[in-house]
Amino acid sequence: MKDLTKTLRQISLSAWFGIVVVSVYILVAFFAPVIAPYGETEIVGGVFEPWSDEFLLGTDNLGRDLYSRLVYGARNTVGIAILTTLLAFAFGSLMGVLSATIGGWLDQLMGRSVDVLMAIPQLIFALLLLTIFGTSIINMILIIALLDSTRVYRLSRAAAVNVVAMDYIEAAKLRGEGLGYLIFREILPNITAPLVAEFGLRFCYVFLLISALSFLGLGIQPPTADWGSMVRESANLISFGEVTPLIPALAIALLTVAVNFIADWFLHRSTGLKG
Amino acid sequence: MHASISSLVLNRLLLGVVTLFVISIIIFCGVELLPGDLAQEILGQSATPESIAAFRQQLGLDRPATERYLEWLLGVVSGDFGASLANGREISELMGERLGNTLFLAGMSALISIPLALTLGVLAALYRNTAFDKGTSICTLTAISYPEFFVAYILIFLLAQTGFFPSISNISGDMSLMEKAYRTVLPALTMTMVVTAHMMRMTRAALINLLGSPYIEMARLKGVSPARVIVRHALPNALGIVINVIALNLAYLVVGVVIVEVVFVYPGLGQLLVDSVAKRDITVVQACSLIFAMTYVLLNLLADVLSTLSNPRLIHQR
Amino acid sequence: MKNKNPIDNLLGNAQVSRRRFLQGTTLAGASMAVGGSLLSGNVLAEPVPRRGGHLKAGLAGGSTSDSLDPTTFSDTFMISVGFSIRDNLTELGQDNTVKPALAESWEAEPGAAKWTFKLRQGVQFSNGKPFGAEDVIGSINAHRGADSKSGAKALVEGIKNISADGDHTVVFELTSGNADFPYILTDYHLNVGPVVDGKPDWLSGAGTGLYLLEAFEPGVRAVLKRNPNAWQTEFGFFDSAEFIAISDDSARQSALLTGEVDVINRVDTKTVHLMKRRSGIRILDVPSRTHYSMPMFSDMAPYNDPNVRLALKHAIDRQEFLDKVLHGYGQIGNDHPLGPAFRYHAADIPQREYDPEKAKFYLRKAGQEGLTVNYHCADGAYAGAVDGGVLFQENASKAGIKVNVVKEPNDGYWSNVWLKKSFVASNWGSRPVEDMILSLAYLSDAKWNEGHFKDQQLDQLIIAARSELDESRRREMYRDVQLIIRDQGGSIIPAFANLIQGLSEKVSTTGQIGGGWDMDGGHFLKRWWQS
Amino acid sequence: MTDNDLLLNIKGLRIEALSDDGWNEIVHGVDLTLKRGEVMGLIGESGAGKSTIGLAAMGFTRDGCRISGGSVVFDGEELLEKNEKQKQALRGSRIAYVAQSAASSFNPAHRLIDQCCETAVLHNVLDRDTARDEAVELYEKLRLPNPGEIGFRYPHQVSGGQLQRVMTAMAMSCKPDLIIFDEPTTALDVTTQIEVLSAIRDIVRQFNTAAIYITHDLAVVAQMADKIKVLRYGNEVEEADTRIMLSDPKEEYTRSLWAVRSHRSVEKPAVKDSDVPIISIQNISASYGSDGPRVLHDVSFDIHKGRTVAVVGESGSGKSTTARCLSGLLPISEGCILHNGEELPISSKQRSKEQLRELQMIYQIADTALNPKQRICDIIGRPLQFFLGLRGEEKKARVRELLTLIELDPDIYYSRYPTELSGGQKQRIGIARALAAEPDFIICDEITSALDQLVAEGILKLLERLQSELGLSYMFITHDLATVEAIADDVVVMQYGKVVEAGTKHEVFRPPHHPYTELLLSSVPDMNPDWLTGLLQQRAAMDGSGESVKRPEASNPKESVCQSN
Repeated sequence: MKDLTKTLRQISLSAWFGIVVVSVYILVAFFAPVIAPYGETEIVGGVFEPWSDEFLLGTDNLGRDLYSRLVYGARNTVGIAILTTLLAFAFGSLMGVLSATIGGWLDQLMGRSVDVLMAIPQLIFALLLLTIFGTSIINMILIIALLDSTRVYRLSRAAAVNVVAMDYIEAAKLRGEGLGYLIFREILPNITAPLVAEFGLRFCYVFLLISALSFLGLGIQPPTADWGSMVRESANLISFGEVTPLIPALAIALLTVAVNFIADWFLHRSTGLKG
Repeated sequence: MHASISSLVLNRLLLGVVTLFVISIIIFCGVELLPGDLAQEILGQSATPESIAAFRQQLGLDRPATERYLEWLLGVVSGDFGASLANGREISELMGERLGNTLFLAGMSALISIPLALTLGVLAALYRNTAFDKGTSICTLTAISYPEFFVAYILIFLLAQTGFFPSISNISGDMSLMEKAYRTVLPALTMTMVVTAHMMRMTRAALINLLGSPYIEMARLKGVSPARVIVRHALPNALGIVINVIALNLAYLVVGVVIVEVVFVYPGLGQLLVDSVAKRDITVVQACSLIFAMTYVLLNLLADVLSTLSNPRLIHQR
Repeated sequence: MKNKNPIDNLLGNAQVSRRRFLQGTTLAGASMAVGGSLLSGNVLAEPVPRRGGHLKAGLAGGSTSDSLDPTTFSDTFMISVGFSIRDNLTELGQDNTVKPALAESWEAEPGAAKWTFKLRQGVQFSNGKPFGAEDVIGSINAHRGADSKSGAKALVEGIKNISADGDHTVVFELTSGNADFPYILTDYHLNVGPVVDGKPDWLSGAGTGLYLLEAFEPGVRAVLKRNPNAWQTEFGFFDSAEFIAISDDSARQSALLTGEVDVINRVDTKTVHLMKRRSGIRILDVPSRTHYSMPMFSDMAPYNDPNVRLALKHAIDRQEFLDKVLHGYGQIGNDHPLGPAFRYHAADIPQREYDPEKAKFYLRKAGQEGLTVNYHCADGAYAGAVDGGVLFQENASKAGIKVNVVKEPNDGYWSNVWLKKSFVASNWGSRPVEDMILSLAYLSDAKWNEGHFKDQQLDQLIIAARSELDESRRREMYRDVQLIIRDQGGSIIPAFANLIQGLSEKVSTTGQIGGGWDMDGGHFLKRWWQS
Repeated sequence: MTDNDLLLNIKGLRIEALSDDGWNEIVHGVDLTLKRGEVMGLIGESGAGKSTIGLAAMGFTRDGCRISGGSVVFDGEELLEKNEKQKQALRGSRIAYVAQSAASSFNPAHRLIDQCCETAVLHNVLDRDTARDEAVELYEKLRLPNPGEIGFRYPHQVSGGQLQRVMTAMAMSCKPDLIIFDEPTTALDVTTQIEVLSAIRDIVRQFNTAAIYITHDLAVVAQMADKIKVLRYGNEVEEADTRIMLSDPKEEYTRSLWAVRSHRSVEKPAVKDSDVPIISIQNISASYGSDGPRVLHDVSFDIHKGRTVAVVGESGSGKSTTARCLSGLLPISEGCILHNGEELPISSKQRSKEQLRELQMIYQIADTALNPKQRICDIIGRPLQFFLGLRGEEKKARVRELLTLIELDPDIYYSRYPTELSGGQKQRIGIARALAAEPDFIICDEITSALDQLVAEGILKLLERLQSELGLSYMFITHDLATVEAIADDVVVMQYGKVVEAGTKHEVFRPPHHPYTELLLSSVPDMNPDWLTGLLQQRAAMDGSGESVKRPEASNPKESVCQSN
């Protein structure tokens, strides 16, 4: 308890900002049906109605309430991005640590495979795979996670190689510890800092990739509300100085900044007073 | 020292060739697995089974995939990438100018973004944890959290509709360099917005990470000014990391521009690749993918060589 | 005819499908006049065109795999290039009637199965070759034959034989009578190019057209210059032109707004209203024969009961569909494919309205209260298909029908869903003449009878109307056709789409422009002029 | 004493450090005065505030520290009132600093000469060419080999002892009035240390430079300083002239520091020939990689039950390599290792759990030997669970027992993280972890070299107690002969991967020595202030050079000592 209050007291202002924003997003995502005045795909008004008491942010091209879609969008967008990033990190860091720990042929094989995957342009590869396997949300999550995990692999391998050189790993090896213990108890806890810092940026890149895919017609499919495709759907309005498309984009930006603030703080905390 | 560098280069080039070979197999299989083939895509619904068969026979698509791949591979090994299946033009002719354009855009973007990112990164490290640092951080993060096409639209709204720059960058061979550069400003700025944040943050992080080093404290105790500490003492040691990050982003500038090309109607390789995937024009897809992969491999190699050269410990043996 | 391209909308330009492969013609009816309020010019006296100037056009529908070979033409960019540098035998005028082009005149033998075309004399291709009958025969033959790869193969299937009668007369023999044959020859595939040894030389770009191709980069641009030796003198106002392929909606729009280009096609319906407000921008909004349909298998339960079909037809709000899916840029459909833009459209047939009560009534009659149906759709069918499905779901629920909107993958939609699932979203491109669409999709044994509607009387009517040369009898027949399809057929046809072009005020057009395909049917460079 | 003579006058210096609980005072009002040309020794354990005070003399604090009170007057000017720019002008030119680890304090990216000249050029004292010439002169004075050429090397190309001298040259480049030496020889081998010490002493005297010499090694400070100040926990304990301080320390604490060196282990009965050694190393050779250089040549020695074998040698002598072979981390190419008469499999992976359990290891640097993300109870508990199958309450009780055994209060330390412990405490946890496996043989790899003498002393005593209570055998790897004398029963001296001399402690330490043993023994600093002078004279008399015995001056990173304080 004392530890907790102490930790809370040390949280920097920017990290607080991040935590508050992320919490609000999570709450909104969780209580979307309660918060949103209308349904996610419900058609409730005319086309492109202006901001009003009835429709806080107006309506979209089908007459759906934009505010409600924004709220539901939190669910889909944040949910998918988090899930994808987590999957990428789970897979990438596990393989990275495994490569660093076992070394030898596995390391070589993984290293070369990742080289190959990274050398193929990500967007094109995603496009190819999504076209082959179909654009369901599950497929999208898995494919983006796979492509993203290559970057995580590199990072975690590099970090783990340093940890593996530590004496406590040698001590554990000399004890005859199994691979599972080495990875999950000894190595992973020591590479969380760089991983978390990377998480912030990767999280944001997942958004970008999803919305880039939606630009190419392969993103999250309508009528599901997600911020990336909401930006895409109304992006044309920007040319006329309309602010509507800015709102979902700002929602993404705010979340990105918030997540990175938390990541920065975490990194700062775990590396001492360096930053 | 030179022996070690050249053996590194040779080693990596060999590996690169193997990588390219594997990629060509993956891409070939990928395109094969795509629903539909070139015949169907081109004929559309006007296709009858007979006409599709005739078409396939004409293009050799009726032969087994392995045979076609091997034939393609033999061609590539002897320096012949073949011709586009869709419109019969030679790959080299089809891609030559576009590759040049892609590199030109990448070059322009790099010219703006690299100095910008390095300067911002150094300044952010110098004034770490100040309002400047936080402000840059927020700005760059916001910039990268906007999808590329959106950044492009905003730039068009702000800079093209007000008449400063053209909204489309349809450069062509008969333009002067200045005109090309002028027309390429907006796409280059868009790419800059996309890549600067990563390079800047990594530069800042790499520098700050070094600030705890004893030699940095030593420099400060020698009476070296903070700016000189960062530039003269920290930066050379962060070069290895910075070079690698730059290489990664340069690679992105070359291979990741599909969307910017579409929005600004820029005649580069990305659009060609996407169109060819849509048409299942496998020879063009292969050639484009290999060029992109080669860019990635070469840039990484270059980064490794440069960061080796930047590190006296690696080139001056004991 | 469908161009089933799974990644068709890759570049986000799927707003108007490129599947229409024939532009059509209508009678020069009052209904064809471009909506009065949209056009500033048409209330004034027809302006006098003047020569000179350079036109820059930003066109959707260009691709890096484009080729100058007209057998591969499928979208606006190449169609416009084709019509600028070459001519057909006949041409659709701005009033959507057939006009002579390389053919000076033509006549049919009774029964309309044999057509003789007199060719224009003294015409030269831009490469110096004199134009003659062999060029026509070779160019048309490029689309015929078992190994033809042409998109026009189905169009020319009805040609049994082409022969020359002297240097400047060509005789077409058809397998069966077709009163609309001159219209078919206006199709954008059927360009005439210089023929050497029976093979047309497409790739050089040589033609008889008003413009010469200076430079061509597939998917990027085409540069054109007026041909000083063109046979045509009436048109061709601009000295030179550049077509720029801009596939992104927003980029095209910005290019027009910033003056980078003078004209664009396919203005995003979402932002037309904002575009209109800009000074110096003019919107051309032209009704077309492109229509969206919702076919159900009439030979399969529950759709085999005509009452169920009627119930569903009454359970959709066509006006809302038009307003929200097309943002009002179109015409309401009446459950048959011969919309107001067709020559033989029967305007007297009453419009079917959204009527949940009637729908319930027919449901009761069919004993299908509480009907649940699966409606399969994807935006690959047409942009907004899923939105349309969602709208239909809402409408139908008021009639007690539960519609499950099943979203299918875009890829392979045309091969895996359309014609395979019992109730789907579909989209038909412009056909110049009634018979084309009817023969393709409404004859019992038609390859693409998407509604599985088989009716002997309808078959007889369609075949008889095809070769009927008597206007009024033909009109009568097509009226019956429309009634049968509307009341018994297997498709809901909610709306016809408009073609929307954006022009800067620097460019002028006649009050009426062609509506078969966008950009004046692809003829805009010839027909428009600098203000 | 006139004001003119007074170079540095620190009064009531208070320094605070930022910790989790806010600002804590770590230096509590220390006074210090220094005359021109005078050398003051600052001595104390880790955490005494030596370096902090040394840096404060330059008006400098590390990140996370701040000066909260007192005054620092340098040559009549108050440093604490100067702004950063003014202080920058002073640093390097009038007050210079020599850091503990030259290897990490030189910028790896630049040539030595550029770094040496940077200060002088930057402060406009000299132009570049003159600065270079002067630097070469200084190299010569500091007796560096190839003075004209060495500056063009990069730091990694130069050995630790030479680097430390180059750093002194760098500090001298502007002929400053004051140099702060912060433990300049702590990371060096004893033999190298002598060269550096003599070079520093000569040059400081030659230029009449005042110096503050910070160290935890009394014998070293005795050679260098005119007067000594003893610090503890940020307070001054006492200050006096060197000779007085050595002969007649007033404070109890000072005396305890002095007394550290007097510890001697109890004599054990001689080994009988019939005893089977617990570990018998027989003619082992090893190399890194299949074609790497051979690092061990035909090494043999035995370790008997209940005895401590000290393996002594400088960096690169192969002592740690022997330990790695023994633990099965490095494959031996020839020879064999017997454990209680049975041959041990070469690789640890092939050894049985029982074999692994019986042979434990304690590492030099406790920081890297303990997983910072695991609690003490998990670190010690893991071998209990892994080898002995203890779980739940049983395990908990045994962990507490082990903590008590290593003299740490289980109530306090049970659930702490290693980062919350001091160096000595961490090393004790390392010992407890080894003990948890209930081994019969422990390899101790330089386990005290990173620790303060008092703390090291405690660790040694603990090890001895455990040995007598549990009958453990130790292989004790060290480069510190004082430690050997304190704890060893048998001694093995290694050089270049070979055993030079082996036998009981008395046999080895009693003359006649092997020349290398002689060199090692004579290089151990003595508390006598005249020892260095005497030794240098003696060696010069023998062959006319201070660098008579040529050794490779490789610095093994594992054996470099962490910066203390």
